[in-house]
Amino acid sequence: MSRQDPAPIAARAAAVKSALLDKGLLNTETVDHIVHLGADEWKPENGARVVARAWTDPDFRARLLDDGTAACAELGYEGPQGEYIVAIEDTPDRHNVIVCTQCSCTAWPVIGLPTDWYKSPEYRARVVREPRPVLRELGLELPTDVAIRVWETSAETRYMVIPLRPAGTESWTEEQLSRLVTREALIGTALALPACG
Amino acid sequence: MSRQDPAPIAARAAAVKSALLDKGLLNTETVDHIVHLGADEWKPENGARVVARAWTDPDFRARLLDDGTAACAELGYEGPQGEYIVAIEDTPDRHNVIVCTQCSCTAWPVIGLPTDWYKSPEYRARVVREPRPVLRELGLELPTDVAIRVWETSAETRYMVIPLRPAGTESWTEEQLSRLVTREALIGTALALPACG
Amino acid sequence: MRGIHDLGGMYGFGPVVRETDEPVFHELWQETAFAVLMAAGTVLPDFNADQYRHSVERMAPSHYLSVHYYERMLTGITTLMVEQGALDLADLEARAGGAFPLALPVAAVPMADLAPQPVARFHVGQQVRVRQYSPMGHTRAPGFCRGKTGTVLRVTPKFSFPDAAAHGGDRRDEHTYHVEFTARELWGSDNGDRDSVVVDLWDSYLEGAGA
Amino acid sequence: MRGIHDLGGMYGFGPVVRETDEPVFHELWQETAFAVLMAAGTVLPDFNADQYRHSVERMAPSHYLSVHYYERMLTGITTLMVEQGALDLADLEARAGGAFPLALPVAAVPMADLAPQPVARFHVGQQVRVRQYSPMGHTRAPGFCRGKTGTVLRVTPKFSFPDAAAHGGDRRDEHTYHVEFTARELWGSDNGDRDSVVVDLWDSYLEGAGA
Repeated sequence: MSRQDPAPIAARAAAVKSALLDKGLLNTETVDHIVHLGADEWKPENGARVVARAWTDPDFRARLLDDGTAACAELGYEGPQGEYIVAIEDTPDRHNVIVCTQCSCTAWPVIGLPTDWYKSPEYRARVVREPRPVLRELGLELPTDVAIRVWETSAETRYMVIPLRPAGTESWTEEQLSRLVTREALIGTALALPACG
Repeated sequence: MSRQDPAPIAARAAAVKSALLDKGLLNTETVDHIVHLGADEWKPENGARVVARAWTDPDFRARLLDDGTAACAELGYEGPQGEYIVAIEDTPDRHNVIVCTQCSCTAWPVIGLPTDWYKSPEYRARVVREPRPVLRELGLELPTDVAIRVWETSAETRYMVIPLRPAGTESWTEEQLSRLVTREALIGTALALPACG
Repeated sequence: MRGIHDLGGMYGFGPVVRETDEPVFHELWQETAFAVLMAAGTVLPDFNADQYRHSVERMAPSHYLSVHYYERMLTGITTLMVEQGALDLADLEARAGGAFPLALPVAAVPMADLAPQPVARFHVGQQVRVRQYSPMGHTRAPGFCRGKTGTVLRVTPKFSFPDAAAHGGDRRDEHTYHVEFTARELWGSDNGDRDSVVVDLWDSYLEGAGA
Repeated sequence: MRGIHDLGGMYGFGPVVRETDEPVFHELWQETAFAVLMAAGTVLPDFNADQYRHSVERMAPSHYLSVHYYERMLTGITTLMVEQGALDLADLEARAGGAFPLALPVAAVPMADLAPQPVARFHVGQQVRVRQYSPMGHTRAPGFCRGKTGTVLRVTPKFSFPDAAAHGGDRRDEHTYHVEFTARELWGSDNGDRDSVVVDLWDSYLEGAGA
């Protein structure tokens, strides 16, 4: 192993890419396609549509709770890290929040690639031990009589949270409702947005 | 807190020193005296003399095992991190080795300020879990029938190891014997040097 | 005992900071790291996710903790490609114009001796305890729940057992369980019984806990 | 649960490297760090070693793990001097010509609720178990022995109880015990009973363990 200083990370990444390209083990079309999937196709808007459907269609909600993978696939959301999706439903008494303490596993097809705060050592270390202060730092103050269940993504299950449907949205369309569901609401570090926001 | 890059550590140390000097909270004579103690007075040669005395004087050995602090003080070795010294004696069946996993506590008056390998995360993390491979890396291959006791310096006891007296040293003087006892032998990552070295 | 990646419950970390309108990738090299990982299945004949996760976990702890997620990703996948002969470290360092720190080697004995459990031994509502095992290789029961007792909420289908998959052990599939532990059980008696953590655990990691 | 300083038994570290003919101090700033620590008792009216140890433990984990022992020392003691008003951070940063990263604040509730034990409750040869407590502040029972059962080898005189001393709790002195744990007990059944680790533990940390 070299004793010299590490090359900048951008140069290391470029080195791996160019070596794989030169050996014919990778091609630029593949790279572009993968990046397109990660940046554009897998996104929380997908999970938001799943939630909005569950809020408005009791049969779909039942199917989603019974077999999250199949229900998400009905809407076209499937793929890597979406092989075994379990949807967990908030209730007035219990709030759910997701973490992966050991790496950063996430249901890519419905939540998207995870953002930096979710991948940070701070979130991974702390949310299992002190969920209330962590949620508070992220802007969510829960009543003390609401229990918190933290779901640790330690195996192959990929979780998504079904947040409570906001009050005053009885007449809203599925499309309108889906705009209330953010990435953070799907993870459980936020509620769905209020109807009058 | 500043968002700028950290100043070099040497500049940070100089800043603290100059601020304390300017406020009259420190003076250079004190600094020089402390550094003198750390660099010149507290040293493994002290512990080596304690061991050599124990090897040659059965009454002293008994006092050392009974009250290490008092026995070391007999030879003039006392001071900070030497308030409660316990000497632990190797036997043909059991080898002893010292660590402080949580910081790097050491019996300064008889072993000296600890060296970098002793303070390294590698040593602190590994020697309690896999003492044999760690000792092997440091040059000490123990027979498999010798049990290892690792002493973790988690409270106020400061340990020193009394290694086995090397064969062939029956006629040696205390002064000669003390030259066989290294810092590593006092910690237990080495044996005393052999008589014909 | 735990590796540096096993962060759950470690205290001493500062606030969680959230960037507003965060992009998926902040820099081009992060896209590259992700693309290389996703292409690994075509580069490495026996690639699997557990082997990859462990190659990240094997990074020197100070390296692991001080760099971005995508640097860990690039380091982990490149380590596997070098170890398995698809890439050459000297060539990479020449291309990069500097050192390319990889992960450290796999431990001599990475797997704990956990008997295979092809049939689900536990059921919903049952009390189970996580074994107090301490492998030096890849495993997925977080340190914070080892030795703790919880309640099974769900039994999942069988999945590849990660300790074996990461370390070339005999392939095996086992059920996992969503096991709920109270905060009091995990963190001590000055915590409540209402807040809880659910951990997804393979059958081998568990034993029955009376009641 | 553990802080970053509680390294005992963490796996994934590389070889221990020993420098030959190592000097006590490698650089002048290391001497300075040591001198400032040793002078702390005259600078800070209520200085004690536990408060200092905890100020080092409070460093951001990535900072803690990536720097030299004497940088941790300087960071820890300077943090206390700034927090207690003896030094001013802005002044230090002006003098240093750059940022001066300090340790993070003390946790809101740093001490576990461990009843004082003024009288030695255990004796040589007795089996004891380390409590499964999980404070977020300073404590000295390493994570690797929590919940484990060992045998008392020695009872020491009373010493200041570190959790209280570090956090301004009521001053108390307690006996400590040299408690021997087998490797099998600590690291699992694929380890022997002959190798062992002796940990020096305050009375409050322990409970009787039958037998």
